[in-house]
Amino acid sequence: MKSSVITFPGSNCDRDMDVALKKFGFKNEMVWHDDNELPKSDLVVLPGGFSYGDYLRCGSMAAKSKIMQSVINFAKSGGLVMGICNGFQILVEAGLVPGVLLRNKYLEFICKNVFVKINNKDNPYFKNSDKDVFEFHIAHNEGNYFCTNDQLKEIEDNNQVAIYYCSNNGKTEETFNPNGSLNNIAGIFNKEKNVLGMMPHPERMIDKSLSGEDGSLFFKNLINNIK
Amino acid sequence: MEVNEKIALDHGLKTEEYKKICDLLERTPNLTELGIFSAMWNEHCSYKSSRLHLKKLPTKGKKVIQGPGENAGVIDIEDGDAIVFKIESHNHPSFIEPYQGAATGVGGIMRDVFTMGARPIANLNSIHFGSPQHKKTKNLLRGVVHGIGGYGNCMGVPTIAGQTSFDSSYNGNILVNAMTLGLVKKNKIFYSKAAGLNKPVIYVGSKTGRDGIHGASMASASFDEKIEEKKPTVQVGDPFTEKLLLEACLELMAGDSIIAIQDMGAAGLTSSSIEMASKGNLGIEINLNKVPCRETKMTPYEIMLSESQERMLIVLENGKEEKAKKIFDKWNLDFAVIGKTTNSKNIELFFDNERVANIPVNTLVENSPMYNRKWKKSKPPKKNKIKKETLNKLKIKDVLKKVLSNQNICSKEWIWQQYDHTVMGDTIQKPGGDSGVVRIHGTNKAVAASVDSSAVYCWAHPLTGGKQIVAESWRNLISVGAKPIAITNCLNFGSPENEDNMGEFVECVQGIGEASKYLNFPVVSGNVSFYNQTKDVGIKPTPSIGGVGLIIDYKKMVTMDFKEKDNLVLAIGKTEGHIDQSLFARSILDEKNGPPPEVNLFNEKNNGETLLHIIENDYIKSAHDISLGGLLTAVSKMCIKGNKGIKFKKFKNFINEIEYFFSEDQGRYIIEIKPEDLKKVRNILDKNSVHHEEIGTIIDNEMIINEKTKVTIDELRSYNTNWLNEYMK
Amino acid sequence: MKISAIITLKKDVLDPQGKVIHQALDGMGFNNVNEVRQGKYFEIDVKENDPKKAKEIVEKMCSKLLANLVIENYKIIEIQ
Amino acid sequence: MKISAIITLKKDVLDPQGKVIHQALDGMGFNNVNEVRQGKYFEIDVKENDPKKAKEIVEKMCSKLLANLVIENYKIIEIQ
Ligand SMILES: Nc1ncnc2c1ncn2[C@@H]1O[C@H](COP(=O)(O)OP(=O)(O)O)[C@@H](O)[C@H]1O
Ligand SMILES: [Mg+2]
Repeated sequence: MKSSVITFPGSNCDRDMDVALKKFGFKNEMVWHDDNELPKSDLVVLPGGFSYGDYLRCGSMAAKSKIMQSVINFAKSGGLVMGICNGFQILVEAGLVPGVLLRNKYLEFICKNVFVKINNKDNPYFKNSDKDVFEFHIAHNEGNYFCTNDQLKEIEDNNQVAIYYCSNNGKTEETFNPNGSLNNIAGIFNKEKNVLGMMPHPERMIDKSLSGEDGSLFFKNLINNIK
Repeated sequence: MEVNEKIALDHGLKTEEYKKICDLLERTPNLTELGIFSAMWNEHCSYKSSRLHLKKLPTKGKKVIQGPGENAGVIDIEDGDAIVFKIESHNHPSFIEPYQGAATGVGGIMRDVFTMGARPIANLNSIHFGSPQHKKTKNLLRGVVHGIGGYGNCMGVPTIAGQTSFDSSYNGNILVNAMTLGLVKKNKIFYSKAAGLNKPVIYVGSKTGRDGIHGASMASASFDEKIEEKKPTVQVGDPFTEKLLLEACLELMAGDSIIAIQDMGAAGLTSSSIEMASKGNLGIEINLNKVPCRETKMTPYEIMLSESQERMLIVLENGKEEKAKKIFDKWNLDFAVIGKTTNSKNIELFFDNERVANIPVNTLVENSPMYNRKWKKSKPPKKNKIKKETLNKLKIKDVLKKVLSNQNICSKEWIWQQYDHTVMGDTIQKPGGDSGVVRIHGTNKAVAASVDSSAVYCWAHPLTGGKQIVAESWRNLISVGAKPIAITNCLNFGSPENEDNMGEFVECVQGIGEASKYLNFPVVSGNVSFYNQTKDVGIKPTPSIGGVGLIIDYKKMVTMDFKEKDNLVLAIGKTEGHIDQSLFARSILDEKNGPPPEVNLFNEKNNGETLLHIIENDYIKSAHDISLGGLLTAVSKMCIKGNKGIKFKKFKNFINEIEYFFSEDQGRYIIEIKPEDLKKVRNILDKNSVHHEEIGTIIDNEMIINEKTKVTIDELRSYNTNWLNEYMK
Repeated sequence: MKISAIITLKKDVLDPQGKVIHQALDGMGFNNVNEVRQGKYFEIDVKENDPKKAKEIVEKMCSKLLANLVIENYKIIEIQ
Repeated sequence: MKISAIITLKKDVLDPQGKVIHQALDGMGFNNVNEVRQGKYFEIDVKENDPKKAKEIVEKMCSKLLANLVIENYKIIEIQ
């Protein structure tokens, strides 16, 4: 399986994502933001970090970079595109998934483990996943998901929510919401479910010496689903 | 403008220093030249009050590749890998503008590390604030934490450890010390020594603005009423540009174009160009019209003294300009050939076709002033006589509650949760343990790092205090299973012109030197920050020690959380009951006098090395050193982290229970072992004559201190975690 | 010439920053505040001396990059 | 009544955001820009109907909290 990770100026989880993808069997290629063409890929990943310093709005300037036109075309033709953290913010700014990511509720950067509940398994990312609740790691300043009421209705009608912040046993209550996200939303799909944007970093949890191993489950499942 | 003595004094120079400049030049300097002298000769750059004493620090060792004298120290971690590390202060800017001051401090120390060719892999910080009740403290703390996070998080370098304290002596002068570790291949280290004639001198990074002109002088002047006037010198950090600069520099370094490279830190273009020339015993010629400027009409004086951030100076091999420029273009950074190396041994500056400065490099460096300042020897304080009745009246549980929730002991999670500590995917021990630990990417090795200081001990007796911090750093590394290799130090003191403050400095340095020599834990880099004071009163002497150690097999790393029920808990090292200067004495008895606990270097070394040996044999399930707050505090933290309890044995000591639990005797650790390993572990300890005692057994969710006293782990946790969260609300 | 643009969050969009600032002001004793909303301000110096044209350029910048029209409004407020 | 405050960086202070936005605009084909400076904008609804008094209150807020006078200036620009 071939994957591509895009490096924007200021990306800083690009290497981590490369390591994770390779560990679970992808043949990964790094792609520079200023390139025009995506290499042939089964999966395109927009990694975390601070593209353009998170200046203006997170992801806003990266969304205008050259490579994004090919990414958008790839997504529109049904290709799998996954945005993690800053990558999610870029997807939102590029209009590939609905909504926006505002500053965290208490205006503080948050780096810690959280639990997320999978809402929809009818997609290549979470299909066949044994678990319903993953322990994932977050590290962000702007992960406070927001959209208008109309958008929310559409998102829910189309079952576009991918994951919700929750307790260790899957309760999606406000207490388990780390950043003020609307309805505890931690990740969403586009309508067709080939584009996934989410705040948590599965690539930081691929080894039991790190924050945990649920990231391994995520990637193993993902590659099996694509095969 | 004609230069005269008054202008020299306004630049912070002394009358004799100004005379010396005129003598060395055999003429009166012009304003640009005077500015250059004042920047190079101020305390921050010249170390004129500290050099004499720093020389006594042990700086050599089998693992030392580069000691003090370069941008950062370098140590060998085997297999051709090396760690570059250093700590630096950014105290005064952080007090004036906490966010930007702290952010640019972090940016500065990272440049010191990647200028040597190393990719930063971990950040640490040591931050000290005034009393929590002081009206400025909360905002300063919030600003500093946001600033450190804002810069480090954006760079994508994990912040893995640090230290935070509160003490009213910092009310008017907080301390912000930032430390960075970088990884480099031993044969790809870059230095700042220029070599060869007519080599192009290159400027890269951000443009030069009027930032922090006289910032270096500010760091060397104490705070007074006029502080407001100094405000415009604050610099704004641009972590995004620094991230690009890092990637661009590392890309260029992968080739063979660079002869020398040096970041522009304090005193910007001045100190970087002069340092490169001085080390190479060369001259340097710069055309200031070529320097990329952000503002119009900048003068030579301003260009030379600007402290704009995110800039580097490089001496390239001839003919490599195009190749280098391409890299910096790709990363959207300024690139300009601004001069060349010469054989004049002078620094020559040109502006609008005129030579605007011409100074022999050696007058700025070798001939810079060096002072043997007067200093007062401190007397060892007399031991306090604390009455047994006073102690007997206290209830252990009440004391424990107060100690665990004390601002200097409580959990600092509110702080480190705002630092990205997991980016780069190699953090195997997060903040909150004895040391932060990161793996060396793609290998089985890991490095541990910790930063420590104990102003109270240093204030009570500088010599002992100096030794103690080095010993504590050593213990923190050992507690995670790392073999200590070397340290960096940031020496934060009051005015060197004050005999008491200077005495504190001299004796702390002596203590640091003695301990690091004995423990074979050499000093490879560091920084001195004087004039930390408000009006005439200096802060408590606060040397920060950053220690680095190596774990050969990261799977053998140890953490402090209690692991398993029925395991045994041992205390290593003898508990004598030294209460003076303990957190207990100071905060509960309100007793501020007396000597700090004695540091017995033989015991430190023996206990530490023996414990390391036991760790290598896989007998240790958890470990934690005993420091501030004493034995019961240490055990409580292990309970909280592991969510396990302990049933204490009745102890056989002759001292009072309070003294037993809260004294701060040095050289001690708590360890957890399996019952079946007890004999083997005891054998090793006995064979090495290490004092130890079995203190209890791990149980579920409560701490049973004696028949009458029990505390649940949830209670312990709430004592420990609530204070800072509540305070910052 | 210099053109200014002000970008504000649409009325029904949550403004976490404004909210926290409101609380902070309250804590400082400014208890006479109904609401605080934070926005962005830009001063753009364009190589164009005709005010109308200059404004048009800045307006395009707003709609293409500076503002996220899903949640934000912009206005070009002044010409110096 | 609603009062607006604009907070801008002092002249010689680096504006990293403005710089990068300038570059991004350039990349998008807006090559007629000399400089971009970013500031903050606040809309504060105060319980005070006298414009002069309302402005005074907001001015105090600026100097005490909203602006960092070390590096920023503020102005109270408009009353709606
Ligand atoms: N307390 C100290 N102990 C050991 N070395 C020190 C100490 N202070 C400074 N040095 C060394 O002196 C040199 C100059 O330090 P400094 O001026 O802080 O460096 P830079 O110019 O990179 O900021 C460095 O090599 C540093 O390691
Ligand atoms: Mg340096």
